[in-house]
Amino acid sequence: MLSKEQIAQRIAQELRDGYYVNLGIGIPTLVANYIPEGIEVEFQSENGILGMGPFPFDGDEDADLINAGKQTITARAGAAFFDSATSFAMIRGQHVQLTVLGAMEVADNGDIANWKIPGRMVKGMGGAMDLVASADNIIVAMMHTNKEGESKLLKTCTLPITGVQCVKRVVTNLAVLDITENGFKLIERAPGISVEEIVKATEGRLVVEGDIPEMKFA
Amino acid sequence: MLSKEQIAQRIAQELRDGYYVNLGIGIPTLVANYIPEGIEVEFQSENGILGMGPFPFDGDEDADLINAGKQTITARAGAAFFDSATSFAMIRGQHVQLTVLGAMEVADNGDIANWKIPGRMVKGMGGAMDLVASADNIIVAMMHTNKEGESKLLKTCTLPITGVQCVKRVVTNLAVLDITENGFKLIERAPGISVEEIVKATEGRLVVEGDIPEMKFA
Amino acid sequence: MNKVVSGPRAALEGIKDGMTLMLGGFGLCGIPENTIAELVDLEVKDLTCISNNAGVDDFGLGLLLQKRQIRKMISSYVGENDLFERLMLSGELEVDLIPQGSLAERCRAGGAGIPAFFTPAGYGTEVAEGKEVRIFNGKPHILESALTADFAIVKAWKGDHFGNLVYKGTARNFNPMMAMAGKITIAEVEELVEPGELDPNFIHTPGIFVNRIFQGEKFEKRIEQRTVRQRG
Amino acid sequence: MNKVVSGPRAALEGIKDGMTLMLGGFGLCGIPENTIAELVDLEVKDLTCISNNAGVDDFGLGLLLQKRQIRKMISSYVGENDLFERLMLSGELEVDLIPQGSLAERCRAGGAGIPAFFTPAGYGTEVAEGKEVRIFNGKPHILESALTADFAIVKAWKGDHFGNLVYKGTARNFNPMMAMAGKITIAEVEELVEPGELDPNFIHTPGIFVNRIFQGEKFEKRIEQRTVRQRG
Repeated sequence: MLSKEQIAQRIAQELRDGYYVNLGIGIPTLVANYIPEGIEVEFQSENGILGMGPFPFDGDEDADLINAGKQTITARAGAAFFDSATSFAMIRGQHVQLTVLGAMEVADNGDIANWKIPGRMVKGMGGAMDLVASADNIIVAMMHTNKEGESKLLKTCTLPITGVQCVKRVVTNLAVLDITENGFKLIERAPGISVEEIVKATEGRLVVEGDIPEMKFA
Repeated sequence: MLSKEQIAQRIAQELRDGYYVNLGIGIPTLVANYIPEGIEVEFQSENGILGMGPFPFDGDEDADLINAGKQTITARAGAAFFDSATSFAMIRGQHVQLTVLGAMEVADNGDIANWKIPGRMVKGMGGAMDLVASADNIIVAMMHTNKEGESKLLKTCTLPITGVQCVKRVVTNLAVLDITENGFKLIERAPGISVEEIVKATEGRLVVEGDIPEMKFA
Repeated sequence: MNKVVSGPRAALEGIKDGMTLMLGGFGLCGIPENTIAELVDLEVKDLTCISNNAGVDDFGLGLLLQKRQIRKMISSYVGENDLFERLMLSGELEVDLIPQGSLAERCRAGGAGIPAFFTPAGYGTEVAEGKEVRIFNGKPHILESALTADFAIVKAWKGDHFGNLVYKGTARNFNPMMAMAGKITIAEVEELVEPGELDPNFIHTPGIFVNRIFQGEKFEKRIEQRTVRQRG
Repeated sequence: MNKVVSGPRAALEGIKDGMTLMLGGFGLCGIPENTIAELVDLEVKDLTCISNNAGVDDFGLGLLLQKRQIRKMISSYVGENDLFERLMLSGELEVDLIPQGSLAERCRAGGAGIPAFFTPAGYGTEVAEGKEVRIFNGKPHILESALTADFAIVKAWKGDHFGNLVYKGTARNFNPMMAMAGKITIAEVEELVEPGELDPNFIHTPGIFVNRIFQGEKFEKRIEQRTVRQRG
């Protein structure tokens, strides 16, 4: 079973040279720590920065320089700041090549729910609805099941959805799965995890064709 | 009969302290030379400057600093440059208090035609359609009649129109007229011009009520 | 064209109960602290506030929530404010949650005289309820309308007496669009500079959008998530 | 993320007859001179060019008109080019004249993923023919659609290898919106600077919108209307 760091590490393998990438809060943020050697990517944060660098050194924090998770950050040489309308012009206009975000539920048609639990949690969608409605390439990073052991990969989302038929790939602590016309398609298993375990943990339609390789980590 | 300079001078009396003003090409440009004492206005040019100053001194021309008429200009202290989308956001969003432009024809319902003579002149509308559709306060500066002596203040525009029911006031070489529900309403006469001369030169409906004062120039 | 006023009290001249305000900022970054403090002192109420976030319990818009001065919030993310969640779930506070990109674009549209536009964001979700849907390039979009406000209140880094503004870092965020969309736009700045000091090539908000400007007395600039790495 | 190419030839790699181009500039101010010269040399034809103006007879887009490389122009004002007027009236050149503000906003919309928006400009005129009309706030508006291009070609003052751009004076005009709306965006700059030299607070076009960048060999920067006053 993958740790959160390993989920991020596996997703980082999807990065390609020259990609502009938007990383959501939580596991997605960790992806920045595993950029493959020899490629250059730029991170966009929807509050208005391109060219996000690492956290500042202790004492160098600047209240005027944060990411969309409200964390203090730094800017790399060649960075640019811009307003929120321009930021979402980048996102809506499909200038961002990869979006990685977390989810509470993903349905086997690519629907995603990650912003609201009616009557209980009302934090708001932030930029998530714009991101999932716009991005060509959306990868969801999440645990395969919730704390009660119930699958988060469903036939139909039970929570209010964030976007329809938009997720392309899901990377969980158990597997890598693509969204296809026939539902989730199993692409890779986490090291030591059997196909049966994945089948059991997946409520939505699941396609398993041929031998399913284990994920490889460098 | 007013000269072009005097038309501009009369229109300048409409300026109020704090106005942002867009001046069209031709007579309207001259309005900048007659700003009344004691008031401050800013000139916007739709190609992307706020705070337009006078022409540069000979030898100081900068190819990167022009107005919408493609003339070399200067920028005043406190000026700002911006892109065309922002420029028309100012115009469309009614942040400009006064627009002065020329016309080929004005109809007595406020329609204006100033961009096209079918089969003959195809220069394009430039920013005129955005300006007339958006501005709250539009003054037209023009000659009362054309070179053939025909009225340019009509019942209905004969040329393709630039905007509908948008002109508020017309200042010509003969008169100041407002657009009302009942057509042109005569407000002032040019010095030495009789009401009869104005009636004769106006094809559209014309309302003349009471004594019509002569224009005053400081 | 001198738009300088003495301070937040003078800047808020004319504000009334029941008005709609836009307030710039993302989280606590780039918020108009001084004017918010003045809104608390003025005790105006029944406000509709358009702001990406709702502050934290004891800072930013949270201060207005504490005093129950806000009737309705139009925001995209309010997760940092516990009081907000309680007031919303109990029905004391009316809330309109909208996608962040749509919020930014709707403010810009309000300032730019564009009454409505199509966006894919929110299609098929609660956000799309009651909104027109239309397909463009094979993809469904929803029609979103412009937002404007009686007062737009923004915070900038520097400004001059014409109202020209520049912002620093990610404190820019929603401020430029909101500055465009206010019937009256107030800018509080860290530093008021002489006309001509700001390079006209690098103005973020041209003064035409700003009606009143003042230099804030002090800026706490609180940090929500202080994340650092160790040296060496 | 090094987007620097050797020159206009390399920047135009992949261009084909019949493509749609956007070209920045207002009059002859801020036009991509070097790339236009290369388009003439490459002899690509049947082009659709989206540009506010069409140059003058012997400069700017006028050079492409002379060689009959343009099939269709989408512009707002073409009054400075006699050849253009002749070609249009004779029917050799297809022309779509649209209001300047709508042109700017349609390019921005194309780059921003907004397929359509409402504007009052052009209502009741030829421009509105065949377009949807809707009343907002008692005022009729028409629905305008986004514009995009196979290549957007812009001219900036300075740029770095990430593609970040800054413009000078009124040479900015349409360049930033067109930079957003190209499938491939080419920037020619007067000065290519090292990453980090441009202040991240004052970037006009963030590099994400730019695919290829080069420093132009020479810029004539012709002036259309030299207006001056005498000293003293």
